[in-house]
Amino acid sequence: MDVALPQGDLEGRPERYLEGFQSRHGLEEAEVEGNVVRLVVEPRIVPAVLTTAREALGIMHLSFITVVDREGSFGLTYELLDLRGVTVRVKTTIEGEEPVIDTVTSIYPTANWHEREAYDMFGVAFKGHPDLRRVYMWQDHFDHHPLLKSFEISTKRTFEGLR
Amino acid sequence: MIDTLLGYYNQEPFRFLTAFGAILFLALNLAAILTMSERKVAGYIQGRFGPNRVWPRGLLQPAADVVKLFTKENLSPRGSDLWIFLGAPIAMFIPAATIWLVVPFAPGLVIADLNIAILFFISITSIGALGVIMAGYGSRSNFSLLGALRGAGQLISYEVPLILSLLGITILSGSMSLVDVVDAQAGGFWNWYVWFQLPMFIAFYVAGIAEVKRIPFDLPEGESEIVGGFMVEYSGMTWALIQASEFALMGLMSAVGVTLFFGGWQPPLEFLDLGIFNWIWFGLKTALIMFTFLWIRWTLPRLRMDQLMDLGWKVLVPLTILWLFVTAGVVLVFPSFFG
Amino acid sequence: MPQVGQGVLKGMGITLKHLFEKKITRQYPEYKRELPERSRGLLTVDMDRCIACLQCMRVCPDHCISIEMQKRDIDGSGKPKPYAVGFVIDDSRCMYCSLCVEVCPVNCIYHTEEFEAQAYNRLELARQFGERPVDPTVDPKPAIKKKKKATAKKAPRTVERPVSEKDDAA
Amino acid sequence: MLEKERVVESAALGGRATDRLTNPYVRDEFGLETIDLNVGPQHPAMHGLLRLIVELDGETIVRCDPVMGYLHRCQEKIAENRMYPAVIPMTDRLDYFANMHMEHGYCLAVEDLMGLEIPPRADAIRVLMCELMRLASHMPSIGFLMLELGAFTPILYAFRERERIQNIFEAVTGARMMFHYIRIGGVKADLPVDIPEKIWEYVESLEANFERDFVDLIQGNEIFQTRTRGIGKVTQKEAIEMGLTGPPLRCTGVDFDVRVDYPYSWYPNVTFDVITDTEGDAEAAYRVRIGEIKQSIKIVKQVLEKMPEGAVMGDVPRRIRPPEGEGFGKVESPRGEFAVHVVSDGSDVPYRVHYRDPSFVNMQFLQEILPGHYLPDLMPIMGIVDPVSGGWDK
Repeated sequence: MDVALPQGDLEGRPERYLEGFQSRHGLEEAEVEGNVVRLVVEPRIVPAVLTTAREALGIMHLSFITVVDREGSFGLTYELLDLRGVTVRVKTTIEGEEPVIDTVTSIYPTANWHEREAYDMFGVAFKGHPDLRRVYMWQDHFDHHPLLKSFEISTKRTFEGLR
Repeated sequence: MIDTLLGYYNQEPFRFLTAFGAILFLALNLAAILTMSERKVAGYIQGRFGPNRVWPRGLLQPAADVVKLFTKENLSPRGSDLWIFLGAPIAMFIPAATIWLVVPFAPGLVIADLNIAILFFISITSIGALGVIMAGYGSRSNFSLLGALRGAGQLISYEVPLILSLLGITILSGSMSLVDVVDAQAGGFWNWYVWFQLPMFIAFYVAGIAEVKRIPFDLPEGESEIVGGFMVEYSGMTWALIQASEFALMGLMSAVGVTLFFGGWQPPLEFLDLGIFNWIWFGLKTALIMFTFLWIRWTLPRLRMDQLMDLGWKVLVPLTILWLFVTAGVVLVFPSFFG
Repeated sequence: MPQVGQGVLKGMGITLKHLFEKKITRQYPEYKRELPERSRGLLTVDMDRCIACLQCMRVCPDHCISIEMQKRDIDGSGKPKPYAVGFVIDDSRCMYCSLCVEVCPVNCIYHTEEFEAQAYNRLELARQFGERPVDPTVDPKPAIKKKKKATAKKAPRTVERPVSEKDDAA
Repeated sequence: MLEKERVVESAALGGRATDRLTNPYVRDEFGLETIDLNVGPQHPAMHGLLRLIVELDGETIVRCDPVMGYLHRCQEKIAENRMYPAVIPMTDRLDYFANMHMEHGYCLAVEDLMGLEIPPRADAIRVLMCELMRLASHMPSIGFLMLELGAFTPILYAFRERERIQNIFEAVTGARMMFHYIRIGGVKADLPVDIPEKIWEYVESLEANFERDFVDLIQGNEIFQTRTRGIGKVTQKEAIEMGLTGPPLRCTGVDFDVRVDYPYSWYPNVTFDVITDTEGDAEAAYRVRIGEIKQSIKIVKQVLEKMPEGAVMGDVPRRIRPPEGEGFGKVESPRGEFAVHVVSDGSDVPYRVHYRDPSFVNMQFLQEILPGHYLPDLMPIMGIVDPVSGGWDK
């Protein structure tokens, strides 16, 4: 394989990752739970933390980006896998109604569509994204972000088209 | 009485009308039978039954299809070149039907015994490309255009090995008349040209599949990338005419192949000669070749355009030219052997 | 390419073999396969056993069950008990998840083996079971509230709804 | 992001196709024109409702833009309006060729959230069902690949096998596609008594004609080889950068498999190989799928042999109301890594559910890999990813 994946036992690897993060960045909160490294960071250093993860620690895979609308703030979770048993979850919280955060597409190219989806569903603007368009919803004439808690859907019965 | 009728029959207008009716009847029925058999063979290969609802045992399915297609609306896309659009199916159907003129079905049973029948066959099949281009150009659709360009390239490229593969026969039989070719293969199946001309037959077969645009050479249709190719915009009877012409051409390729390489109506062994009923042998052989067409259609995937061209120009053309020289050399060295 | 054509010929041999194999098609309307015991077909209700606890109505994710409940003295004990006057299952919404079947305390709602639900009109698919038809177009309960307390549970309220006059599908 | 050098390689134009076409000066000077082709959303060979806007120079693709959302149901919003158990039938509708994996992923996430213990028999049944589901998903995906290459027959052989698996599923779960079988804390019901035997019989019969119908018919075919060899080739580095998982990643040689690297459920108790290939093209993806089918058969047999006894439902409260927090579930679906992230606010409806669908992520590959290929190569490349409409559109 021409891609270097971490070798050897799982033992101690999460701690090594945690140390690697702690020595380079100021983390708000950091802990190891089993094989999961959980980091809580400020939104502005997210790209830096992810750069460390990829470049220095060799965590190759970005699994997904979850946005949670906490009504007033947005929680973002970046789940990174080193493909050999360890998960790194980077959490951050963006305050405010119109969230902006730096893109990580230059670090993990796969973040491209994840960020587009997050933008589509929550309106989270990713600064520096090469192609920030909607993924699912209409490109124009649609100004809503459906997964926001303020976007109410009707669960009532409708019989549209009933003859 | 009968003599008088036959005398009338041999007069020109009657003869023409009968031939015309016979060809139309033959081509359309052949198309119907082939659609049916294609669906049946497909079903049986795939573990299904195929159409079996229309009485009896689904055999009247083509008739039901024709009724359905007649009742459908004939759509033409907005902005299409209407005359070209509507002319294309006819331009495709007429060549497929016309060539039946020169095919001998049984001893003495041939509509026109042309002495340039092979040349006639070659020139008329070339017209088929015109219909494809007309259909693609007239439809005003990107898919059609791509299909038509592919079709034109493919049909013209495969004309070359098709023509070359027929030349060996011409050298051997010394005639371009199909009747003479069949006569030259008389006297048992070991006299058929397919044994000595096997490479030519393979080239003819492959080029024939390409000419009738069937898998693995159905790039002009290519339903997985360009949906239906040149006939994507056709509906109703125009579509049916294109389909009919393709099936008729397929039957024709089998018939011509049988005539040239498998002794036409000649029985495989001398004592099986049925006289005027030798068309049964002709029909059986043609059906066998047609079955292989269907069988290939439901087994193989399709080639890509560049691979198709490679096969045509880099394999078939050198092969046929080589075997042409071999044939010519053999005939030159042992002229008596090939009479 | 020394062995060119071999793979093609092999494949053609396989398809030729299939040509003579037993066919697997079953002619559906004439031939109906026996359904396994657990198969989930259309829902049906045994109204004699229904105790109108409304649990199925509440659990249904698609809101396809509507029950009209009244207090009625059915067993003659002098004490009014809940009784399902109207019961409608709207098959045009049902997704056969069988949550209602699992939640039913008296096993009165269950899946049949019937699966051919088709109609020209969506209202025809609403099958009435009670003695009085219920309008399936009216929402039987409000949508799940956003502010839901973690512990307190709303008491099941009596559904008092006017029965629609236009509903004649039964 | 990716090396542009490779992207603009074009066999037809002697390379630099994109350069020539995107440079306005060159374009005007030589009168080069491209045409836009809408492949999909209603296209006979497109997987589900995908629309690809393909810009063509002759037959060479110079740009490809996937447009999604034609099947978007906003499953995540639906989940936010339903109680926890009622989300499971909706997860069936996500990737409708791997329903069991979708249910499994969601249930794992909720169980992670609640800290539930799953009885070993339930775990084993889950593994059994998931592997059967993988069989039922990989075989049609090979069939679809062949269908798009023009051979119609393998798809029907694939569906014949899938039907038989669905019959097993119907006997176990009650439904043929939308199972709603894996529940929070276990599975809905134990296997019927005669089912293990039936599954064993089925697997044996599959082994008997699998080689013939899926390997001999396809793999040796020269036309298949010329159509797929070297098509859609990616290196390991690109594959990981594009976030590929599942067969598209393993066909490049990276042996990442969630079942092995992030073990869940009963998978630590069974042994199997992670199938990899070195080429990274469409043919390699096909070979990986063939290998995985054989491994799945192996797993099914092992599970049937070692099936533990006991209950099939854990100690689950009647009303599922997880504590405030987050739960994660990750399974290896036939298309790659399927992950679920559930956020709870303490009520009985999820606060947020996020699905990471492998089809969605793997499809980024199309945008990067298609330029420079011929239009017919679109089909084997779609066959590498094998996306499912319900998956990418959520």
